[in-house]
Amino acid sequence: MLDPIRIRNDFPIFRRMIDGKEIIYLDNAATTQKPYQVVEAIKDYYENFNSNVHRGIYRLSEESTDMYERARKNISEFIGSRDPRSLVFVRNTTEALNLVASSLGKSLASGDEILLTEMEHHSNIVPWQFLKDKGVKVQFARINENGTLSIEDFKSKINQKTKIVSVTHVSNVLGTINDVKELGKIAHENGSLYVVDGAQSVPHMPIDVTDIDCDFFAFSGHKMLGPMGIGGLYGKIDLLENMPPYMGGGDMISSVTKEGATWNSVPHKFEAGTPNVADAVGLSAAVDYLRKIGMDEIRKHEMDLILYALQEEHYIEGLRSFGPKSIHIRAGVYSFNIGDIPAFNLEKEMEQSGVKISRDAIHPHDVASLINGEGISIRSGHHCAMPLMDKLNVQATARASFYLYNTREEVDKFFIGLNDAIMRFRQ
Amino acid sequence: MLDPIRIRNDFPIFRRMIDGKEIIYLDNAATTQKPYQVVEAIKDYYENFNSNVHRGIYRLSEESTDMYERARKNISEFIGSRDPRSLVFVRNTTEALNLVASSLGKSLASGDEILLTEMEHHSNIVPWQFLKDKGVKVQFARINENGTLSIEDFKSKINQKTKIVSVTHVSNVLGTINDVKELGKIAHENGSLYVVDGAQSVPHMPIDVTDIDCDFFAFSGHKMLGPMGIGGLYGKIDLLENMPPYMGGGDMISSVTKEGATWNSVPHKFEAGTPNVADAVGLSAAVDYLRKIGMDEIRKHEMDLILYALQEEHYIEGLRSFGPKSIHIRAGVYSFNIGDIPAFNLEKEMEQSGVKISRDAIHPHDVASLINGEGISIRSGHHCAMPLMDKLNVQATARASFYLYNTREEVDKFFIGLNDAIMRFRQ
Amino acid sequence: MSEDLAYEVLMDHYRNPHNYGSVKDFTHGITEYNPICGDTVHIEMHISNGIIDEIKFMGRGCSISQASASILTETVKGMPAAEAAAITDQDYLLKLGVSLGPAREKCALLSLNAMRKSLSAGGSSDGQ
Amino acid sequence: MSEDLAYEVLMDHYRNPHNYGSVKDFTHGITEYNPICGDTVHIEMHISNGIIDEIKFMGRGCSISQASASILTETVKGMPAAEAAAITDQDYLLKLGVSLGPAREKCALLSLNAMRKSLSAGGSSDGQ
Ligand SMILES: Cc1ncc(COP(=O)(O)O)c(C=O)c1O
Ligand SMILES: Cc1ncc(COP(=O)(O)O)c(C=O)c1O
Repeated sequence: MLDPIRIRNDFPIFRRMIDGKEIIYLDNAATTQKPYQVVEAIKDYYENFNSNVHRGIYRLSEESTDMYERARKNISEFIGSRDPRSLVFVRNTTEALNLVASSLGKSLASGDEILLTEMEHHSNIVPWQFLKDKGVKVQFARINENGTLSIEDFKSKINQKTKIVSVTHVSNVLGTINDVKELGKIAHENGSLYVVDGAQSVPHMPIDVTDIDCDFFAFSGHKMLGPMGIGGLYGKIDLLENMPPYMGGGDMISSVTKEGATWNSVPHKFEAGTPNVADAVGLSAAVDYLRKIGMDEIRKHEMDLILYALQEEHYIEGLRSFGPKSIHIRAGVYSFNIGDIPAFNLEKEMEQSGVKISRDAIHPHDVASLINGEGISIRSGHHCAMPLMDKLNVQATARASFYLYNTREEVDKFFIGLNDAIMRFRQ
Repeated sequence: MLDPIRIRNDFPIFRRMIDGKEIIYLDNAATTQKPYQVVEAIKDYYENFNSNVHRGIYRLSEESTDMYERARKNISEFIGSRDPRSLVFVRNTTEALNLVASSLGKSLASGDEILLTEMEHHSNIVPWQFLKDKGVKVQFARINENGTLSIEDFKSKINQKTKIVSVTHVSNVLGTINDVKELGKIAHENGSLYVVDGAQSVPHMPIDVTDIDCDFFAFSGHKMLGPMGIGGLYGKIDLLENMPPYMGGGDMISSVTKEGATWNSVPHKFEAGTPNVADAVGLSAAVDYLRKIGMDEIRKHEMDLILYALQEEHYIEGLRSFGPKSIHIRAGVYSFNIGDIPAFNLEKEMEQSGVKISRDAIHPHDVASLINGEGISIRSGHHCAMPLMDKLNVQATARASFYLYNTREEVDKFFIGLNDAIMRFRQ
Repeated sequence: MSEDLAYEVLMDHYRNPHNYGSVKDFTHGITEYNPICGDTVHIEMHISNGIIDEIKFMGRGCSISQASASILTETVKGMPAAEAAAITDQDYLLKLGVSLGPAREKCALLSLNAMRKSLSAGGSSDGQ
Repeated sequence: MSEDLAYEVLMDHYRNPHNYGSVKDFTHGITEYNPICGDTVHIEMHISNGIIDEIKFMGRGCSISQASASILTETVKGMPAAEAAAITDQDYLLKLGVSLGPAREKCALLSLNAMRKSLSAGGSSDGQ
């Protein structure tokens, strides 16, 4: 069994006290804390190896190149890729998805369709909406009442015009784990390219992109104990090879003349300019750390925490939580509200002329703010999933999200803090 | 006077020995070493403040947001901007230039022209060439024999169709310092937008974008003592406000529906996804470091080093160096070759049927490789400036480039090493 | 006013907002929205001879954003528009009298910003 | 062969390249280029009955890249194409007998990669 107490010792930030209180960090879906091993790897890189890669034939540059490419191999293996060339280093999931949308988008035409779901993060919506200028249509598969994807609706919206299907593996609001292997089969049978947003899955469960058989897979280092500023885009080699580049500049070219340029081989074609070697090395250290703990263990631990939260929530009056109740299709993301506060709509408001919100409802910002007073960090807002907020008919939700260093005790404290917050607010 | 010996103490990497030899690092145009102050700032951020910005109302997130925005202010002031909102954080110069080219490019039409120079880095060529698909023409202002820009040619190539002028401030091969204020006047009188690639200038001399009056200015953190993975794009506010966004995703939107999205205010509109807060904080520490030493002092120091190099080079037989000889228009970049090795051209080769290269010529890779044996790091290759290589009629050059921690003694050792290398090669 | 009392005043405005609703024949109208959190306020004003003689708001959001809007309407009603437009962020935060973190300050300033924007945009009957 | 001696052999090939030039009526031709440094080799081969009976190269680049091309032509001339195609990077580096850093290894392998690519692409008279 994973021991969160021992794990916490590796995270210097938990030694910090805020207003005399320990930090209870429950915003892991936004970003995660870093073990000292990751920070040390970055420090070690800068203090002993720092130099530009690929182009130097002096020692530091050779070592740096070697570290960068070993990081690529290590991280690509971690997600189940058989070939390090399939991993393009990017800044984060957002850049990965923009790269795919922009590059694949070049060969789309008016009338082509892209199928997403109602539970996507803005990162997996806006880059595709950019293609609307070309006459490309963006469709959204519906979600069910219980927060799962409606497979029927998904199937009904996929058709010959659907050139690309892009789906989140895990919802950052609902915690829903989509059956990405099954969705991929449907997409591929339909002849569509298949993209998976793995921002919320890679950090929390074993991932095998070869088994999922997705064409592209995007993730962020900072959500998996790694540094900010680095992430990955996995792509099938033959696809990457045939795609036009994204950014232009150094390292991504084979030759440049005044007339035009030819491209370097994959993955370099997609990595323009000086890469972020230090943070790639840091992410590789994070992967080593996660592998040592074991992704199966991490998943089990988070199942336990979400199970516990779903039990304890009943003690909070007026609480409504979102997402599937079965922990087998549910990650450690816990969104909730205290009472209903629907989104603002001027017309409706004019008709009713008055505030029609229950006196017991507490806005999620007030929840997050009050609970912060107890040293507990949770998030509130639309979580970059406004279409989902619309669907849920809320303006915002509060959200606690767990990781390997969280404990049942913290979940207890969270609910106690929540209860106190409610009392204080209503007094 | 700046004291490079004291400065070196701040750089842990100089404590490292390679094969028993001290590191003489002369590849600063590629990337620079980091003082401990920068690495400590990153470490401190991760160990005490790490969290996602802008969206959290708990303490860590508020502190993080504050640190990120203070870094923006600090760095924007360093380059002479009067408004922090004018600074967009990007990964590096390459991303900055791609952002500008892509966003401005959306409003260009067939027949429009872009004016560059023959001394541009690939980062300031390829993103503009991407617009050729739209029928946009890319022009190159010629350089003179002495490595300066031909103002006549520049003026002759700018015309009513020239919508954008993009020029490097300092050449990463020739060391030429362009008169960017003057070029900007010409561009603006012509009604063109004016972009400056500051990758090689910000690190080495005082910069005032307001005085230069450029519309955009791009730079990389890693070339100015800062971390990899962070850089800046300065843009005039009113221009940034009217440009379409580059990447889509979280933080850059104002609202998202299934139908489309509206954009957040500047600079956030251009910063999609979780930003690289840690490295922004690191770059801010680098800026503090540089400011304390004084950019005027750094410039003077590098003038001294390049002056010295241009004196000492006469002792090396067969050496030919590139770039202007006047140190007033010359940065600390020293490109050279030992004998002439023209680029390979199959047709010419067939005609001549044989190797026609002087026996005394040494290929720059051999130079860099041999000199590496003395612990000296220099670069060889096309330096991501292939059109310039064509112009100089060389396949590659060797290049030593200086920074505040280099000394005259190192320049001596470099020339001694070079001499030894030549002897060994010819023996 | 002590911080505790100020907070109670705020919560009272949240629970019982003043001037909630619509201004018939308003001359200035605006809807402002915080993209980070979704808090919304809609403000309508009737200005004649440079005086804000009527102001009402509607909205949805956290207690701070909504209470602050209510207090704002109280504050500027009857005031010369120029004077209202000159209220600085700092003035207004001082007036509210509670110390908020930087994130919550944005909530508190949403309605002030909306009003300023509407005043500087000049009269308009487009309340959307 | 000692490393020093191997290095001398290499330098000798660089100064006096063997098989430099063009193969009349070549069946296989290719130009390979290292985008990182610009080193170039152009190889032409005449293959009949599966045997490389003629191979020549031209090129420009550092000593390692050009010497290695010269040595490669010596090595595979007269060899069955299949056997030549099967030479691994490691085999070839061992054969060269000098220890190079990873960056220089790329120089040393440029011609081998070019030859392999050309062989696997099948016969072609397009030498450009
Ligand atoms: C003049 C110039 N422009 C642009 C770049 C690209 O910088 P980066 O690789 O950090 O994007 C460089 C450095 O390589 C440069 O020297
Ligand atoms: C499901 C999902 N996709 C994409 C993202 C975007 O990640 P990033 O901000 O690291 O680009 C996130 C996190 O914010 C997410 O939860």
